[in-house]
This record gives sequence, structure tokens and C-alpha cells, in this order.
Amino acid sequence: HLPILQWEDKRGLAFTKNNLSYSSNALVIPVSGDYYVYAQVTFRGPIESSTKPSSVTEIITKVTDSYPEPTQLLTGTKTLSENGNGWFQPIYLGAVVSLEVGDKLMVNVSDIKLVDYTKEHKTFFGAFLL
Amino acid sequence: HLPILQWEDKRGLAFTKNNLSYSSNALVIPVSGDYYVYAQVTFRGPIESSTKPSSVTEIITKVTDSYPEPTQLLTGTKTLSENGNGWFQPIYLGAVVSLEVGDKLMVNVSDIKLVDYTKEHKTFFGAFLL
Amino acid sequence: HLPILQWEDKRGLAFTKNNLSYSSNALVIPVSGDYYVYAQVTFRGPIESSTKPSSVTEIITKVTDSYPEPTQLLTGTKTLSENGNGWFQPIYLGAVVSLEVGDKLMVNVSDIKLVDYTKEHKTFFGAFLL
Amino acid sequence: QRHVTRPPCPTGMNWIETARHCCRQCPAGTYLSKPCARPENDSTCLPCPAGTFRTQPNTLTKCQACYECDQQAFQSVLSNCSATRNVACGCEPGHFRVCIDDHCSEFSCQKCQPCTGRLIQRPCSEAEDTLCDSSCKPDFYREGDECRPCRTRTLDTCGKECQQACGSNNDQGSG
Repeated sequence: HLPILQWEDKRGLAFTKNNLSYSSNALVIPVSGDYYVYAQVTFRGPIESSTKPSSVTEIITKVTDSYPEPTQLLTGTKTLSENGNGWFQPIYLGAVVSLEVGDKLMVNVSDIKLVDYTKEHKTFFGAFLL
Repeated sequence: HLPILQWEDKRGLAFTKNNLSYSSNALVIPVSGDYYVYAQVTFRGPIESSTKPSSVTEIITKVTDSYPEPTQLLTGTKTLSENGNGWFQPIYLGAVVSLEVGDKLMVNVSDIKLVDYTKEHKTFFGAFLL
Repeated sequence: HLPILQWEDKRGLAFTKNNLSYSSNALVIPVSGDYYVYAQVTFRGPIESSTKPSSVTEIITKVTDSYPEPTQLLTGTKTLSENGNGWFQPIYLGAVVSLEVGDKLMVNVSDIKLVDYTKEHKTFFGAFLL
Repeated sequence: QRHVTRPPCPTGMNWIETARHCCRQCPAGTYLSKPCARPENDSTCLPCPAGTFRTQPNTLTKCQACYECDQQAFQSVLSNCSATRNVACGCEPGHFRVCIDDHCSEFSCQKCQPCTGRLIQRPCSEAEDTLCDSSCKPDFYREGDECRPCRTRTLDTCGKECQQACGSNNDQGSG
């Protein structure tokens, strides 16, 4: 599986409310219902070790006790064509999904080294109950 | 007019609720109000028949009985610069729009052959009443 | 600071409701709470005066009486690799933020001359209370 | 009541929030249509509708939608989607797989190179392009990075390398 992003859930712009809690890299669903789930990841490169990747991918994934495998809910995948040295590429995803109490939401990325987590307003993740 | 995308509305992650129904390629608005409408289309190429397109476009359109012409609500249009062989380009759109009961929402694209329809989490479309 | 975009708040698709008002380029928050804030800016070029920019940036900013500096809430920044002449690039941002009554929301961009404001469905900005 | 008060269920059973007790899992290829009335009863499991699947035992109320192979981009179906397995896609004959990401969950199919005028060192396969021999075949001469048939050479195009490969020009007429 693709690596999972970790999130800051208290300081700065981050917050969790309405019993939506955050533990071990996942948003935990407090009550069953339809949620608008969204995430933006800003990728940037190059970083010294990597040759330029041909693409970057962000996936919002659901893990549930009712099924042993994660389910991919939303995916954004973009090929890179920046030939210059420094590049950055945001990917935003958002949609309504039906979730059960106890379900866990995570964000996976193609390469964690390419994620720009330096500023909370460039890479973020959230959900709200409709 | 640009071709209209067709959607799966029952299987897998797809669902319609609260009387929002899907018929003849359109989401049908059951009650007047403000809706957050969103759609992501993942475009990809190359495909055999076509030369490489210079750009891709996604438009969320409204058709209403009170006006003969479709109204373009949201547009995402991007030039392509990928010179390599395989390319991917997701376009996400979302905003609040005022809709009347019976209005129909559709997604038009610049070239239907360039749409990646293979996975439900890459190309999706939805709306919810505020 | 980066230049601030101005918005049409009455004609066409634009509207303000539920006491969310628009004045001096900002959405003014009428009641404290969590809002889903979003904006899309379509950038396009080239324009005669400028050499091709290496990147474009869109920032949703908050100004509040309780703090002298604007706060950057959401940022989308993308390098440009289109080598052809005409290029366009949409950037969409959206997330839940906690706001206080009287807070002002604005959209800043890296270069106002590159913003495609010709069509309201290509560049838009809004918010709704959860 | 928050979900944290859930007791763990025995293996082969999952907690059902709506029923507030554990129920037996539905087998792969089916989904939970109605939870068991009591833990010792059976759940009502229905087969995944066409176009959907579940590879594992579960207590989900829906099956996952099958992926589709990207026929527009020269993909072919290696095995169809079944109630217990997603579709498997490969590349059409004459194409090989170009992975878009490291895990190759996304790939495009690219035309195999033909090696005109060269011997094939390694034929094209699902995973790799044809590997052509670097030198030209007999009766072919090198022109840039192409190999051209000797019979197509003309007086002014047949340079030194061409003459070595195809013999001098006056041999041409002798058949």
C-alpha cells in the first residue's frame, strides 16, 4: 500500500470538532452518515535523492472493521511535465461518501518525500457531516 | 454543445439520496435551494485515434425548464504540456449554486474519449443541499 | 502582500445569502462558526507585458480585528510547464475553517493580470456555514 | 453512545452497530443484506450484483464496483470481474506496460518498437518493449539511427557505411 500521511490535529488552523477525532493517522467517524470528505496535498520537488517521478498520486482511503482491506474513496493522480528543477503541484479532492461509525479515513500518497507539509495551508485534510 | 458524461448511480460508492435522483445523464433537483455541487473528471491519454489534445475542459451545466439554453455553472479548463507517452490530468470543481426544483445538472467534457472511466474513485459527480 | 481579487456579488451566478455580505473585496462573516470556504481562480497567459511566469499562486486569506496580520487559510501554488504560447491553469481550494463574526475573507493571487475573470464560471469564491 | 464501547467479536464475526451485537461475516462474493437478529443466528447475505465484487468475508452493505480496462488506451482484459475478484487488465498484443507509478496500479500501454532492419534481441512482452540489436541486419544499411534496405539506396545517399553494408553501387544492377 501507498504510504499514509500524518496530520497535525490541534495546533494552528487544525482542529477536530463534532466528535470527529484523529488517532494513528486517521480521522475516526463518530456517527454514521453522509460526510463531505476533502483533502489537498501539495507535492514539490525535486528532492536530491529522487530522479523526477513521472507522476504524483493522492488517495483518500477508508478502513473499516467490516472489511479487512482499505477502500479507495477518492483518487487524484497527475503526471508531471515540469522540466525545470523546482516544481510544485497541488491536488485537491472532495466528495460525499457514506460512512459508518468507527470507520477511519486516511490520506495515502505516492511518495511521502515529495509532500510539502511545511505550511498547513498548503496540505490539509478534513470532513464534515451533512 | 460538448458531450455529456454518463454516470453510475447505484453500484459501489455511487448513491442518490434525499430524493436527488439521476436520470438521462443528469442529477435532478428535488427541492429548490442552495446546493454545493462538485465533480472531478480524470482525463488521460494518449488514445489511439486522436492526436494529442492541447487542452482538456470540464463544465458543470444546468438545464432548466424556464430557459431554453443550458447554463454553464462551473468550468475547469487546463492546457496540457505532458510530452511523454502516458499522461493523467484530474480537474476538480465545486461551488454553491442556487437551484430550482426540476433543474437538471450535467457534466460536459471537451472529449469523452479522454475521460478515465475505469475507476469510480477517479471520476465522480455529486451535490448536496445546504 | 499579494494583490487581492475583486468579486461580482450580485449579477449572474453570484449571490450572497444568510447575511454573508461582500464589501471592499472581502466576504464578511455574519456569525461565528465553522464554514466551508472555497475558491477557484483560472489563470491564463501569455499577456503581452509579462514574460511567462514560472508559477501561479492562489491564497484564501482571513483578516480579523483580533490580529493585525492577515492569516493564510488555504494556498494553491503550481509551477507552469506549458511551453506553448497560450496556457491556462485552474486552481481550486476548499476546506473547513473556524471563523468569528466580523472576520473578512479575501482571495490573493500571485499576479492579477494573469487571472481569467472573463467568465464567472471559471473564477469564483464562496463560503457556507456548516 | 460512542463506538468505543464496542466489545471485540469472536473471529469470523463483526460488530454490527445497528444491531448492537456481533454477527457472522458474509462470505466473499456477497454482502450483508440484513444483520442477524441474534449473534448465534445467520446474517442474510446476498450475492454481489453484476459489476460488483467482494474479495473477502465482510459485513458491508454494498459490494465494490468493478474497475474497467481502459480499452481506449490499448488495455485488454486478462480476467473478467467476478463476484469475488476485480477485473485484471493487461496490454493488447503489440503493446507493453509503462507504469505511471512505482506500484504500477496505473499503467498505460505503449506500442512495441518494430526493430525494422534489425535483429530482435528480446521480443516485446507485457512488461517490456522489444530490445533491438544495435547493428543492422544483412542487406540493410545504417542511416542515422535507422536501418534501411539496401535496395532502397540511391547513388547520392549511399555513403561509406552503406557501401560497406550493401556493396558498391555498380553491384546493384547485377541482381
